[in-house]
Amino acid sequence: MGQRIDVEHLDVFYGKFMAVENVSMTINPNQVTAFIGPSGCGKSTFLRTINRMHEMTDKATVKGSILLEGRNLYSSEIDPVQVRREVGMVFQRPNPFPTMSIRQNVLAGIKLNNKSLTKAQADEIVETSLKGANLFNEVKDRLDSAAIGMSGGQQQRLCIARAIAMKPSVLLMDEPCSALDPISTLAVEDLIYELSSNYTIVIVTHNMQQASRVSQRTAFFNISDVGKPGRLIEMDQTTKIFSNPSNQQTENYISGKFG
Amino acid sequence: MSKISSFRVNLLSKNGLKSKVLFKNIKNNRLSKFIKPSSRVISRQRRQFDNFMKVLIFLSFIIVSIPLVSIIYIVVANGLTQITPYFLTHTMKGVMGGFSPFGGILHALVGTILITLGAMVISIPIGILTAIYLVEYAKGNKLSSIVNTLVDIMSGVPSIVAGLFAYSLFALFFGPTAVFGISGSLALSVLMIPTIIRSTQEMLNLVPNQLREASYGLGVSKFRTIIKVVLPTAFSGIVTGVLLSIARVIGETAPLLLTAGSIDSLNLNLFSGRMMSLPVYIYNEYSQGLAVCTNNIFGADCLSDIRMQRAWSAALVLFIFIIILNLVGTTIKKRILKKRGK
Amino acid sequence: MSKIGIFNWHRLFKTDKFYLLVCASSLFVLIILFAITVFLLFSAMPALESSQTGLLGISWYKSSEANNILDFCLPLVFSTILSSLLALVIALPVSIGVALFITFYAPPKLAAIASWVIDILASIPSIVYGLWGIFVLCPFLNVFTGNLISSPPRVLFTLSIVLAVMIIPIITSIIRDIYTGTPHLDIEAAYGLGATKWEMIRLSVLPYGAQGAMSAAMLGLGRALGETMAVLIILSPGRSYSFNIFGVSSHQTIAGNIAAQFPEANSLGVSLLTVTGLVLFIITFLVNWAAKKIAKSGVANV
Amino acid sequence: MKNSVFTSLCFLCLVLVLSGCSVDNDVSQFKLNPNQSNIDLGLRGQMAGSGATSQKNSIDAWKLGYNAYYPNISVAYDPKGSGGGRKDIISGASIFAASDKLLSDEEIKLSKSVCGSNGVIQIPTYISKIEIIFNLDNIKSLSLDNKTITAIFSGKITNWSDSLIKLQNPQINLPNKLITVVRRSDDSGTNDTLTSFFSKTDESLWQWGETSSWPSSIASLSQGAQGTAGVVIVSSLGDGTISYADSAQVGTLGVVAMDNPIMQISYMLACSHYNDIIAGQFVKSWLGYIISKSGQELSHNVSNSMVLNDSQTNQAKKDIDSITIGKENV
Repeated sequence: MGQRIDVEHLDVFYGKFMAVENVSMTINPNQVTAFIGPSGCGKSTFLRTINRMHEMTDKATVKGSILLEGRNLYSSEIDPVQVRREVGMVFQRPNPFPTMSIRQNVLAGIKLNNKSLTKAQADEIVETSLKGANLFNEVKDRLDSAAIGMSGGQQQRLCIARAIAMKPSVLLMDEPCSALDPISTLAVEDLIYELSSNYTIVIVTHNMQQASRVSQRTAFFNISDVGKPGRLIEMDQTTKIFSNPSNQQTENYISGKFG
Repeated sequence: MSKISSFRVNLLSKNGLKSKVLFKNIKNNRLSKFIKPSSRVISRQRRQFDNFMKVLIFLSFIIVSIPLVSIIYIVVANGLTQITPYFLTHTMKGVMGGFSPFGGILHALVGTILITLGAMVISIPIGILTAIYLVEYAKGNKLSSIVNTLVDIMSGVPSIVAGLFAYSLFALFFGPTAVFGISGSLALSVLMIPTIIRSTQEMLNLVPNQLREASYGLGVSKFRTIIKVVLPTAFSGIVTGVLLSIARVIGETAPLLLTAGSIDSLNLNLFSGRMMSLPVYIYNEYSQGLAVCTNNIFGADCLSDIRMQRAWSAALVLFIFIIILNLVGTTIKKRILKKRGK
Repeated sequence: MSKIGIFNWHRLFKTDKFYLLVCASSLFVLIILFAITVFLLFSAMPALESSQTGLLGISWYKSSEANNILDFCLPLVFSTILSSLLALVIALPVSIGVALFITFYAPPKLAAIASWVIDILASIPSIVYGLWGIFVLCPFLNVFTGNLISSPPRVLFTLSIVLAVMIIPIITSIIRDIYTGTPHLDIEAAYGLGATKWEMIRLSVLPYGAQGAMSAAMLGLGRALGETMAVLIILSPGRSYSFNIFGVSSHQTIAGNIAAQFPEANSLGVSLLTVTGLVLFIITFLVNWAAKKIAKSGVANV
Repeated sequence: MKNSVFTSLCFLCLVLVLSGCSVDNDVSQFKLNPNQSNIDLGLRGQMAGSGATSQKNSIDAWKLGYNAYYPNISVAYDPKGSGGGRKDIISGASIFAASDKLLSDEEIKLSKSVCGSNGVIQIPTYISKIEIIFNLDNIKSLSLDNKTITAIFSGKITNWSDSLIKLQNPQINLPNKLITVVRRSDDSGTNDTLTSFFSKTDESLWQWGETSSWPSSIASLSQGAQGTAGVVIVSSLGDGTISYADSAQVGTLGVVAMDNPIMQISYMLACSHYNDIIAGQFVKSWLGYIISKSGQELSHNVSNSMVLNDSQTNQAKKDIDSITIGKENV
């Protein structure tokens, strides 16, 4: 089941430079929350702090706290690796493991943490995850062929299947469809909509139509000037944000005056 | 206008020849009057100089091929005579002067393989782990820049100095006569470590970052990501790097001359007794000169320059050994680089 | 994330034992270089501390008529640097020529053959170069230099040719990779001005690759300084500061001298040879360090 | 593809090592122990020796001859040069050593610590003829007296068409060509023998006396080469070269006919006392075989060396018998 995320006064730093300043928000469970805003406004950076991915690759540091159902993800005794098992993530470009087959890819999360699985358990997880990602019928007869042989859309859905195989409570998606053609994008968007019933989903996107189609709540980030930190301007029901936002900056962005 | 723009598009093609062809057919149609007149007048003199440089550059390729052809010719021509199954499966123990049986290089072949394996056991773990540190953990921090500089400097350590180092190290503990295989392995590993680090680094950098993020995203620790995802993806590249560094080191003579010494019989123990290796065998046979065949009371056939023939044959075997390692290494490497679309 | 000194101590003592192993192995690289210096110094001590009369006990030191260790080492250093520089003077232009040939002039098939030639040349053991030098190159040169130089011409000139052939592959492969990286805009700009192929190369390719070529040359120099077997087999050894590269028995490199005297040397002799080995190590250390500095500064301003 | 290369390599080694039960060369055809008198004292093990390269060829032959009598002893010899041999016998690394030069007094003093109170015994085992060799187109022999040879090697005569040489070889048309002296650049006993021969012939021409490495003042006029083989190879490569080498190594080069041959004696060194019984018994039987008639004959057949005369043999026998073995009388 999805879980609630509460963010309190979160600042993100790359060394001394503050990339994101004082973000506080609540992300409701079993809902799709979209982050929109011009490029460079820190929405992806902020997304990556939710599952502490920023520590691994971007060498960023964080102040403030993020609570998952009341548990602070940044308290010292929480192991960041545990956080990433709870909070799954799907990336901009589909990244199945090239050396593994489709089946191995789905089970990768579990196998890499060398949990032992019987053949039956493994098949059951592969089937439910692939079905969950609407991919099972398309690949059920070539489960042992190489994953990189599939189309872009299929690969992205495989990544989603791989993520939900870990049974996370939250799914983060960093512009999942920007590298896909329109048909695959539609397929992924429908999948997101279905998944929202039992996962908390947070999606970062440039595509405002996608945000309005898929998400229930939307947060608009903006950057006041070059070199200044990104800030959360306004967060509300998606319908309200796209019809009459209360903040002028959101209004300008929605009507395409800049950004 | 479209004519000129297509001219510009063709120019982007990397191979210079195509653009020249296009340049010619523009000249003789109505657009040629737009080309600056001055460039056409002095072109004959500049074109001559251009052709002169072209000849010079083709010449440099010829200059480089001449020594190669002559080396391959002399090694193969002189080396083929003694390469027989007996030569490859027998040692030199019991060989007397120039009389047959003429002995073989088995003890040198096995010695080279054992010493190189010893060097691999020392240098592969250190090389790969250091490369992992430089690529995965320490991109850009102070220690990595120090280590990077030292690896470059270590790749410049002369083989004779590596030999002296290994000899003095073992002489300190086991006395001045400390000559055995493992000391040769240590000397060779000093030469191998830098090349393994560099090639592994190059291959690890080829692994796209998305793979690491994908694995982290699945809640996999950094250690397991490296062991289970990054290394398997870069595995064939790392094997190539190891093969090429073996090829570079297996032909070294100077360090083994000081550290592993020479012996006529088969020695399988790296830790005791001298151990013959192919390059030292070649130098040994070369430096023993002619054999006496004048008073041949034994009735066995006798060759006075048999030693030099054995030296050439051993050189040919070593050469083939290295060529195989090189070919296997470079073909895999080319396939990897092509797959990465480099 | 506290960071004390050059280590990330916080992560070190956290559960990440693999980080510990990986740091240890990279420290090992430091340790090996440190150990080389320490052990060479340690084994060179007896010779450094012994008196001149003590050293005279070594027969090849006595016959060198050197009046102290420095006087013994300097001619060796002089010949080592002279032979390597001469080899570089021969090798660099040919390497640049071949690199240009592979990247710009040769049709793809011929370029592949040229690269193959370079790879094979790089993998020939130095003992085979030595044998080729004495059995093929010397008689060949002897035909031209019959009575001008002592025959067979086992002089510094012949040695430098062999050293040049040995370091051409190293220099060529580095320069070839740099030239393939020349930005297309530069090439296009040169052609745009109506330049011939050579002018394009002079205008855009050579300046772009200048820094890299310098660093490749230094690496080639480092490799030539350390060459042993070719010197031992080809060169007729001698001691002098003569620049006459055709003079016989007037040069001997450090590496060649070590290999020649090591089997015969008693413990003080080995120690004296280690002193010269240490000098060679320091020279190659500086040359490679300079090569790294040039390469790094090159990358910085490109 | 790549692991197939690895597996084939390992498979090759395995097969070779297993199949090569007799990896060594079968030498029974040489019938070195004709009357099969096997006086094997139950000696077994590996005995390490080292030293002069000049004796290596004969030592290889002696090993086979010795093994015909004592099949279970394997003798390992490291031809690292006389200096190396002397160093090893003093430090105890070798049980026996070969050297072209006798130990200096200082070396004998040093050897007492390992070899017992009366140090090291030194017996002549390999007497070779040093030939003066030269390389001139289609001239195979020249006759030169000792004085002319000394003059050539000390750089006083520099051209083959010199009057002194012409005088002694009227019927040969000597070319007008520079003489290139080729000498041993490494530290060798042959240099000692030759330089003492020159200084005995004419003190004024060769004023540098007996030295093991060439005097540097005339070194730059000549070429140096590493070891006997190096000297022979260099001489045969150049034209107009003159050099000196063990008669075994002359090959196709021209030889100078001399009034009296230059003899070089090479010695075998052994401790005067061995604590290890097996080592002591081995050394006594090994040296005994080498100076025996069959040992010297074998060396002559293989390396053209001169057989020891009776006085040398008797003196050597006395020295060998003087070797004491065992712990009691140290």
